[in-house]
Amino acid sequence: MIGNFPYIAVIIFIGLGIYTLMFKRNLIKIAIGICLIENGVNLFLITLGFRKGAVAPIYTLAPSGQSMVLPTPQALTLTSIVIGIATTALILSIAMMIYKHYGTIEVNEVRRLRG
Amino acid sequence: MKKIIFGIAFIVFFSFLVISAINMRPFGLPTFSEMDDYFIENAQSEAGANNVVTSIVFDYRGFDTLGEATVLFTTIVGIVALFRRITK
Amino acid sequence: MNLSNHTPILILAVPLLAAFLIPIIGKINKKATGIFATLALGLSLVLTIILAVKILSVGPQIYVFGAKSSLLTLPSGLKFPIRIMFQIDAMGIFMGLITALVSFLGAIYSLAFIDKKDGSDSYYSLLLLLTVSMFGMEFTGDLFNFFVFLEIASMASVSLICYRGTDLGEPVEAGFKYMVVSSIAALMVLFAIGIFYGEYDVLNIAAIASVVKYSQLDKIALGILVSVLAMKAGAVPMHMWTPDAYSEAPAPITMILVAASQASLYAIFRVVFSLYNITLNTLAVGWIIIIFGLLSMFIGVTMAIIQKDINRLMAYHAISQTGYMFLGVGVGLAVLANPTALQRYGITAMEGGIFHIMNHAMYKGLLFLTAGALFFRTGTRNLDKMGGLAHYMKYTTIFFIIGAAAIAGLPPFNGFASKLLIYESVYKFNPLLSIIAMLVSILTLASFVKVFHSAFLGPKLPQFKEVKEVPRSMVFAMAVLSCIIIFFGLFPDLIVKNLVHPAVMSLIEQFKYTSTVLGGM
Amino acid sequence: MKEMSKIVRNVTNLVYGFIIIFGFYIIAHGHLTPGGGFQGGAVVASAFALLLISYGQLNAKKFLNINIFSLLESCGLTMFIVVAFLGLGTTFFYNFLANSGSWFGNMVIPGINPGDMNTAGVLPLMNIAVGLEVFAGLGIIVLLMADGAEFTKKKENS
Repeated sequence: MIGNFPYIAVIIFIGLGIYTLMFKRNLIKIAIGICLIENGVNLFLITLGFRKGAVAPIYTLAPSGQSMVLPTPQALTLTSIVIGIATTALILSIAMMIYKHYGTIEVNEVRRLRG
Repeated sequence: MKKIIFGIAFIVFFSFLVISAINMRPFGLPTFSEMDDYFIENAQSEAGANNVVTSIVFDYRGFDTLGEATVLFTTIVGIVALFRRITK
Repeated sequence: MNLSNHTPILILAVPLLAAFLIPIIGKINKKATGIFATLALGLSLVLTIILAVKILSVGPQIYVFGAKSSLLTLPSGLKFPIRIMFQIDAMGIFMGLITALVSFLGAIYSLAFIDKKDGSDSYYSLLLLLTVSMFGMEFTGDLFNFFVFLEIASMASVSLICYRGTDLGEPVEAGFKYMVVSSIAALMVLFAIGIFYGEYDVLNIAAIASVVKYSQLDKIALGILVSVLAMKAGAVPMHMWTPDAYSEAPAPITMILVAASQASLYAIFRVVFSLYNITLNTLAVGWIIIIFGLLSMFIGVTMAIIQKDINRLMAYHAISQTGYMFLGVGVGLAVLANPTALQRYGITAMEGGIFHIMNHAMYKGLLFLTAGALFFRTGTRNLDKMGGLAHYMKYTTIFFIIGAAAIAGLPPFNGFASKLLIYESVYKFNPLLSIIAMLVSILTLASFVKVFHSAFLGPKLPQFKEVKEVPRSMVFAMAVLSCIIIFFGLFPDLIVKNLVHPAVMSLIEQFKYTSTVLGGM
Repeated sequence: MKEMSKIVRNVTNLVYGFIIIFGFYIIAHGHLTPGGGFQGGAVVASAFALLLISYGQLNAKKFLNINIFSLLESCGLTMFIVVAFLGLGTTFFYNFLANSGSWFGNMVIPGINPGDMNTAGVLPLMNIAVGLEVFAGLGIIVLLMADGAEFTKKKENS
């Protein structure tokens, strides 16, 4: 169980994100919730790639005689981080646009989003 | 009423997550690593790069990177379209 | 350099390059962007047809990115692929044909529909990107690559839904809703990919399919994938984004969004059939999918009847029609482990469900385009304010009748062909399901009779005196769709035998899917 | 956004050049050391964000131009996809320059080595293309969102 502690951290991240999305009614808080889920998933991917006592998978002046951690999750996480930046930027711009039209970022005061 | 349904859905979902976290393989000890070992051994000779992560990002999984750059481009075009009356 | 080997990538790369170039072209001449995008999509359509002919005559095509040869899936004695690859079988190209046709017609329709002076370069760039992402989702053989294309699809569709949001509030709200839904969906897909990677250390769909064990973790991954992709496809318990998004987007985009949500539907079928196949408990999962379908059909149509807004009404019908596809394919999945039942009615049910995907894309696209045409000339979407439009817009009226008859399943049109396949095969599985499906069809007809009556019939109204027929490019797009609907309705056997049946078989025979990559293991 | 105090502006003047150079260093050495196009591009874009907040949005508009950024972004992406297309003799995304002896084509010594800039084939080219795209793209996002924030604030006051 204690060996799986990083996975527990991951699900706490994701759980907090889902909680925020379900129970908070503020556009910025919803954006924060999405960021939390995203960080949880990124942490999950990176955690999968770890190997005990290994170094980063780069050969330039690497310490000799040690194994290397798995490189694929790092590449995947890099991709998903950039995608996360894009998502956050778009969702915040949309929130700004909603603020421009309605003068509020509370979901309850915006007509269609209430449902 | 809605809050109760959401609460039940949340608890169910969270318990799924807990089950998956407990069943996951132990941290730091990958069971299978053939694909990654292949990358670590052959990245230098095939892609010619010292940085294995970069050789995966741009060579072995280069198409993903094209997609990722496209996501960024899509977002920017979307924001430009959304703010097109404001910035003028 | 033999270009014919590279058709799979050229289908994507040509519109992608065009999308990158459009901002530069837009700086020089704003009017040229629409023509440029249409040409790129036309080229892509031609290439898709060439590829389809090749696949249906030769067999599944593989394209490996960055390898020494485009067919080299397994480098130097490995048992699993390491590079990203496109793996296009009959089902993939079936969806690809829908995508190519729908987006090409959407671009043609947009030429007149979209105001050329106001940000049209962004619009066409996003349209091309949406098309590219749908192609990617349908062709890819790699799970992480699928996630990337899913994200491009959601970003592009959100931006397009918000396109009218500079002046109006509702499109932005719909966009926000869809954004939240699709971000959660994409991130959960990524979580499931992480589970697969942690268990098996491979990302290729065929490679995972050959080792998948249906353990506790695999069950959770299956649950996550099916539920979030059903959410993206607009199945009922998670359908709250669909009416808003479909009604607030510009009409040609709505047509393409229907195809985009069908790409998610395709992904569910791919996961269930190609990734797991008979390792999973087919009866239970099949019934879950059937229940998704029943709920979608029934709740969709009952919500549609009470709508006053023509676009929202059609959006609820889109949910309802998605139910038919779930029903047909779900019945096929439920009897997958039982060869005699599969031969007797399972394959027919799946043929009905898969054929309905194409038919739905065509007639629902046509209906959304006619609704867009009405909005383009009258400026309203409220059915109570319309009336007597048949006097002014003769072509649109004819196209609307064709689309409405097709969606209600009246005989000479394509909706009848696929619905008949579903009715007769599902009846053998469980008569009650078939009766519910017929009931929903009748309610659909009632709802469209109401629309026809209140929008087109009646005396000439004074406020619509200036209304005239829509521009030629819009008529052209609608006419092409109508011709396809009539053609499919008159010769359904031809299409089912040559296009749909290979697609169904490629889903059912998991062995063929894995062996094209892993080489007959 | 208003102009910030003179201390901030002077420190910005001092620092932003170094940040940009550091970003380009990360981009150029992507195939040897940790980093690459995305990371370096983000560093360069942070320099622009620094300029924007310290000089205020109106003054920053004089030297940060959205049109130029947008052009650079399209160029970067087009360069990326064109490099991918050039491999089409064998396959899309084929690394045709690696180990070829021409540009970036030196053979790399297997195992641990001090690193040679002239290796890795198309990877450095792609790093540069992506770096260009990312810094221009993030720059556009920052500038547009500053504009949008200004607009909403103006509406609030009126």
